[in-house]
Amino acid sequence: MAVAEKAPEKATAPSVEKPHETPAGWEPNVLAFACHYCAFAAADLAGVMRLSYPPNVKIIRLPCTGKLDHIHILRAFERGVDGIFVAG
Amino acid sequence: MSASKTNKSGSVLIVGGGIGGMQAGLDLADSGFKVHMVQRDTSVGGTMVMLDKTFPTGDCAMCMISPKMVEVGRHLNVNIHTLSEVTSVSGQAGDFTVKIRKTARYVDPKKCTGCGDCEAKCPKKVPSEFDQQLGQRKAIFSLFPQAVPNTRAIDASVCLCLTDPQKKRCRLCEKVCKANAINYEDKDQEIEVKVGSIILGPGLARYDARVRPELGLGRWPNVVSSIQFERILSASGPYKGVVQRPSDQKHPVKVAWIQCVGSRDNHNANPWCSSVCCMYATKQSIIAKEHDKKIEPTVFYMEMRAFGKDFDKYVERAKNDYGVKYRRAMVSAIREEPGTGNLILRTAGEDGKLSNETFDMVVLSVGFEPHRDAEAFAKTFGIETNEYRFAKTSHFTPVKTSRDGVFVTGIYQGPKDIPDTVMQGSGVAGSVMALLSEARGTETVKKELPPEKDVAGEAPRIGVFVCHCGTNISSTVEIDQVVESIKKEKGVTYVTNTIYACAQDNQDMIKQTIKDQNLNRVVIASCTPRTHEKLFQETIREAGLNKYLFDLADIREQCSWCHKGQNEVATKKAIKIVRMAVAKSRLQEPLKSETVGVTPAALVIGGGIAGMTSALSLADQGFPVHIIEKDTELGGLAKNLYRSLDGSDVQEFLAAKIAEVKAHPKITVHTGAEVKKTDGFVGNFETTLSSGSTVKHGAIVLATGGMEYQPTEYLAGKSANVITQRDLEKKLFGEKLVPRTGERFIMIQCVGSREEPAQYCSRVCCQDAIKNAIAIKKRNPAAEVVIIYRDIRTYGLREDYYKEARDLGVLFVRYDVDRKPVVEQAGSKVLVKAWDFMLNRELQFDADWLVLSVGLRPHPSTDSVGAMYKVTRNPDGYYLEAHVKLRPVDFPSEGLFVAGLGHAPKNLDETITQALAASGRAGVILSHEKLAVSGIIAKHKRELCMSCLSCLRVCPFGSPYIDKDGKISHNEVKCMGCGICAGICPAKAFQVNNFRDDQIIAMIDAAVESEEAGVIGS
Amino acid sequence: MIVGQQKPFDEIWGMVKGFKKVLVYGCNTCVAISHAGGGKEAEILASMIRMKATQEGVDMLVDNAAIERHCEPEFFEPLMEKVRTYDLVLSTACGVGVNFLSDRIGDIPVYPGVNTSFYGAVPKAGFFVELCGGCGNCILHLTGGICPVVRCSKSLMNGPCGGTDKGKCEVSKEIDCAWYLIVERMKKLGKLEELFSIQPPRNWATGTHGGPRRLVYEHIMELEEEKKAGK
Amino acid sequence: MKSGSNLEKVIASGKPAVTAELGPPMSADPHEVVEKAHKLKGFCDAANITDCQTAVVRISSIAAAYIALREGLEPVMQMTCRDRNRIAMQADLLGAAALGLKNCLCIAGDHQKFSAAGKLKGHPGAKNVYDVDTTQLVGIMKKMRDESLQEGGDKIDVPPKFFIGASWTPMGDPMDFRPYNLKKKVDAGADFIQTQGIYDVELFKSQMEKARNLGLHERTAILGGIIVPRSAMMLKYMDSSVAGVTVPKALIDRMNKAKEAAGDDKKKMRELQEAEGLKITVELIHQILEIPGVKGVHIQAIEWESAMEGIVKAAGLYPRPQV
Repeated sequence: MAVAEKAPEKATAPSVEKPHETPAGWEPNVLAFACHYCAFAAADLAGVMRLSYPPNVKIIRLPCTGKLDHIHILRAFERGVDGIFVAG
Repeated sequence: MSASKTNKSGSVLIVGGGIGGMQAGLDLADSGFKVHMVQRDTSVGGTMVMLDKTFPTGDCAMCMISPKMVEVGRHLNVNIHTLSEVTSVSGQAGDFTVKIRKTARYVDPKKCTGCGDCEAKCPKKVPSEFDQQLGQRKAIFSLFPQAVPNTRAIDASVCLCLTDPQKKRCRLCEKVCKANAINYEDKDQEIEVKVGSIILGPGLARYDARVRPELGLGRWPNVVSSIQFERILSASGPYKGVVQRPSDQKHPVKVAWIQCVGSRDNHNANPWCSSVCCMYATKQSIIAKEHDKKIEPTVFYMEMRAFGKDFDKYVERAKNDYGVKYRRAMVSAIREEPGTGNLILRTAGEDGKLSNETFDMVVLSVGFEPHRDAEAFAKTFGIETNEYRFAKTSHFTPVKTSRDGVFVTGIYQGPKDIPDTVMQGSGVAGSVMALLSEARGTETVKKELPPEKDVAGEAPRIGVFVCHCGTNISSTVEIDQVVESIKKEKGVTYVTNTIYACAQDNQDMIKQTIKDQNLNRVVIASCTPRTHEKLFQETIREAGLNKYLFDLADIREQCSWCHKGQNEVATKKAIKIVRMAVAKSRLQEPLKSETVGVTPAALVIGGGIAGMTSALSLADQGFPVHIIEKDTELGGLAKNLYRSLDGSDVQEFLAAKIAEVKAHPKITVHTGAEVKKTDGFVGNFETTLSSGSTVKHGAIVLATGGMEYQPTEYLAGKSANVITQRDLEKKLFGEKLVPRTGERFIMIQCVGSREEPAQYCSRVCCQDAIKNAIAIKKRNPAAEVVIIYRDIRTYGLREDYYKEARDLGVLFVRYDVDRKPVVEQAGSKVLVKAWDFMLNRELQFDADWLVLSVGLRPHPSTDSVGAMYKVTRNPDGYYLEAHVKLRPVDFPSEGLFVAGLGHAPKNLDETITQALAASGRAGVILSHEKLAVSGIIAKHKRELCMSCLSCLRVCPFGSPYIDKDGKISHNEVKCMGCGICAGICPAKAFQVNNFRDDQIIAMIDAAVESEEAGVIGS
Repeated sequence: MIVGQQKPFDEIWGMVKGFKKVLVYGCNTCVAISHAGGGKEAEILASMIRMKATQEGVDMLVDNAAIERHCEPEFFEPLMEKVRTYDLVLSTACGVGVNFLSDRIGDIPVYPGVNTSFYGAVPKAGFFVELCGGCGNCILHLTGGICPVVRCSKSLMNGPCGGTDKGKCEVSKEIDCAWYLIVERMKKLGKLEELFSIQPPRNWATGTHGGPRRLVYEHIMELEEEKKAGK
Repeated sequence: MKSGSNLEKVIASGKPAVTAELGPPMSADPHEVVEKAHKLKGFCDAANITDCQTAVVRISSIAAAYIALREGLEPVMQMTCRDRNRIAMQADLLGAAALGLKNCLCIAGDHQKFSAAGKLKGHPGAKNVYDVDTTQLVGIMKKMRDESLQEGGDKIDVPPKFFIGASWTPMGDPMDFRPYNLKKKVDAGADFIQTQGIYDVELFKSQMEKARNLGLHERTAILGGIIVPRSAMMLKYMDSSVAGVTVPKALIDRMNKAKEAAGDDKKKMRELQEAEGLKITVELIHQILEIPGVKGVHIQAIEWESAMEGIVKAAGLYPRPQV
């Protein structure tokens, strides 16, 4: 007859990789994957409004971010991209 | 449809380029009519473009409307006349002659590319009307960044040159415009068009709250109107979306919204309800809170009119998730606290108690009214208006004006929100299609194209055109460097630069170059594909190339404009962007746009008012229609209705409709029938009925209707004194009951609505109660009526009847959901106890009749029909439309449309409008002989597929299906090219055309390859 | 269907980090359907290992490939020569595939990249449930089509234990009590009385408890033998 | 007599039987068993020696039962199906009988997942056995005793003579099946039944009525289980988290009242709640013994063996019959 002394504890989440130190002045190379209908339009609007942001971001347009594949992200990282921004 | 001889014109005039006019215009232009759109402003868009977000989904207004504007702007059969007004109309339905006065723009739209160099240079700044005086614009300007057309216009009243009698001052815009588009000598002109029908959608004006000085608008800087607050919230507005006070740019914490400013008020304001303010105030308080968590919103209101689909839930979310405070109190005056800019509100609570409260900022929820010159406008078009200057329509013909062939959409017909306006837009389109059906296709233009060159198997010969865009790109990006760098790219055989790639002469140059250089792929480096891709695709198609052999590198919006003054890095980035486009271009293949035939017939499920209205409209458009009705007779829920709120005879109307349906040669009625199954897809459905017979059709309208809630509370079914509004209606209008003197009717509202398990407003019950109450009081003023309510929701012009009821002596007592009235049987009467919040004590009434205002429910078949067609129902069981704002009668699956109570509770006039809208939308499909399938779709490689069903389960459009052999196949007609299938497929059996994995990977590689030109990544 | 789950990446890295030339080898049947070890996942895993190796400064060549099935030799034999050029094959097939390939290759290690989880159904995308344990002695006809051997946490044969709570198993609120389901199902089938008779102790020898199992169809084997013999 | 145990004799005498519970320690030190045995001795007819309850490793039930027997307390050894296959089970039964043990309760056993509760790491990764289930174990034991045969059919020269018990959770899901669940255990040969803790007496009554309708009360001795409550928190936990146990709100309220009466005084809070808990226990004993077909009570004063004396005396069940 089970009378557990205490409710079992919850499993703990796996630890996340520690962030690396970044040297001063270092600028990441960022690739953005943007949905044609929203985030890509937002990037356009940023330009129309002449909002300034660092030029080290390039955008790849997707029909929908649902199209994004793991391998696209991994490929970019393998090729030395420092950050990926997926927006949709 | 083949064009037959007719004296009717196949053109339509639409006055007003707001969302309602655009919807009507696109529906008509897409179904074989030529559209003239007359717009007073320099751009289409109307009111919606000024809004930041929309309720109740929080979608970005501009994101939704911008693609529609682009579509209208590019449509071959929509002719936009901006800065224009109609001066006269003659003729009759089918054959009107219209004179249009076009005000001088001073910029030649044929030459202007919209680059904006002129605007940047213009020295004259004036307050921006679009930003509601909170920001500034130039004398040469574009109304807003996404304006359509994007041709700039000069405001002659402020331009330094045009206000100079010699026209010698300034002329900077002329100097800077490389396209020579500026014309200071431009003149107003008048043109004449012939049209078969006219649609009026002139939009609205907003109540000017300065009329009420006690509220302080224009006097205290931190009191703003709700439309000003929209601009404050907007990321492209004067404060770039930062919520701040106009006086000192401080971030406000306590923000108050004051409702019904200029609405529901006979003194210095408008008596009607503006229908949308409760919801937009809720939306603004939520969005403000999302922008700045510190904001504490309070909404001062008298009645919460959250009557639309999912509106009540939205208000609950505002309260519970965002901490928005709602206070039932009247604000009598606002004054500024000296020195702080804060505002002290004097409020009177429900119990009459006065109090003061200080806020950092106040938003006045101003109401809608007809356009300023509505009277002259009505005269021009020869239509009648009601006493408030809105276009006069009837309950049963909600989009028809008093003049034959002239229709109305949007707020000119009465205050309403965006989806109701869009619905009316499609509704008028449906009505016009019916009116002008024989003239369909007589005046539309079709482009003749040369045959496509076969480039299969050829090595890529890519031509790259790098655009200066005046100085927009070239002032930041070194065009020559880009050209030189790209020349070294593999597969590129020709590179050149151009001042304006989109200008007509350069388009011709591009076409010539394609031929001269024998190009088989084209990349243009200029601006965003969202506005220009289609244009350039058409250009290369005209030169004989498949239009998918094109890519656009956006080096303006996403490069030069946001890296101004950083020429070196911007140039490098531009080179990368072009290389990425070239990398993709190398792998491009010509794509075929398949077409499928259309069966020009419709199936309407449900034979109530919605179904019959849809069927008649479609049949009048010339399409055979099958109505499937479960019941043994037509009529649906309307069989129990006698009068509409405005006193129209519903039974008479219903009888006429049924007779009309039965007599119509194109309509086949199947009563006592149900749909067993439907196979096929848009344009090509085949439905098997319960009788076993089959019907072929191209579109489906789901008009499965609703039911009334069967009450069990308040002694319903247990006491003979307790009846429903419907029973009472029957007594009053069917049995002509004359109430006795002193006979007391107590009505309880929201029975089975706005409470679990039906947490929504049934929209019709307030009006039913008031309709019946007025009838009682008119027949015997000495009979008594008490309406016990939560909020009276007589939105729009229905507010008049609420006032009439009060004037007739109907007593209104408010109750709270946690303090509901209590009912007991007391001999031959019932005793009703209710708490009065005004008197702060319990009231007791003995009633001869307790009348329950019962709510609406979706018809039980909604669920099974919904499941059969795989269309989603919301948690309340109503069909979920494709988009609550802009696609209110569509489903995500193409070819299926919704009308009536299956969609949400609504009044009869709204049901009729929606039914007309469904027929308008269906008409767009059925009017095509063939439907084109986009080239950008997912391609399925069956030999790789394991039939794991992941795609089938995640596809939002139902295009993958289990085929006859038990394995997955893909219906490309249904595919919208989103690529979710490609993302999830474990076998990589799906690839989206032009977004194939190898193309994306080529772009990734190009984006990260070394800076030196010509070095291709390994 | 066999359902698998990719091993935690750290565990995989621990297995492969000492090798110079690694082939991540996917199987395009069951484990592909469970998004664990098809060609797509093999490609992803190879990429992740390459990146990890770069981060750790380990010089390593990592390729990926996939074949239809790892449990029949004809599929992988044509590629065997190529596979032998690697010093490690990291198989993302199920355990069957790892064993089988390992037996055939012999002198090159074949490591598992996937934990073979269970035989399952896919009620909806991304959701797999265990419904059979392959015990070799089916009694589903006695229990309303619900297997107490794997769906009851204690493989009870005569009814629920005392741990059932609101229809859920004592092991987790996410798990339905199999016996609760069985009783409800048998009621629906009108066969509840069948549960009243006692099930005697089971013969477990038909399962893994009887030693490794094999299945022989001699008439089919003969055909292949005959072909080989040139008959 | 099937076994000749004291418990069997008391039940045969028709007087209400009382069993208690003794949890062995997580240690090789026998003294705790000895101490607990002395606290229980004389206040029950036999005491259950739990078999690695909640799957936590403790002195084995057989060994602890033997120690208790040495101290003059009659044990009911428990045997779970979790940890042994049928070979180990039968071997242990022969051994236990050889040591003079005469009562054995068959239970499924808590899942090994429970062993990692609170501060304990436990053995959640252990492999469980479940070669046979409770009903089958009862059958095996009966076959050994009455037919002198092992489960596989081999002959036993001197069979182990056990008074065979089985557990029953009358109020567990699916509730309408529970009486039949009991019937299967009785059909298999259970001589006595100890139930899961009962707080909702009305619900238990209705389950007992169903058991009586199947005639089970005449074929086995049902002892109603009572878990002695010590605090409002414990009652709430049992209600929400222990399978097959529902605690009426009135009882929780009573306990809360007792707790509140103590104000902020922690010690007093405990004393007042324990006193109320004892009162509730006595009331439950009386209510359960009144139910037709109930032959006794199984009182579990978990880690509170000293309470037994007071409970049994207050319930009027002292002294225990000498049979």
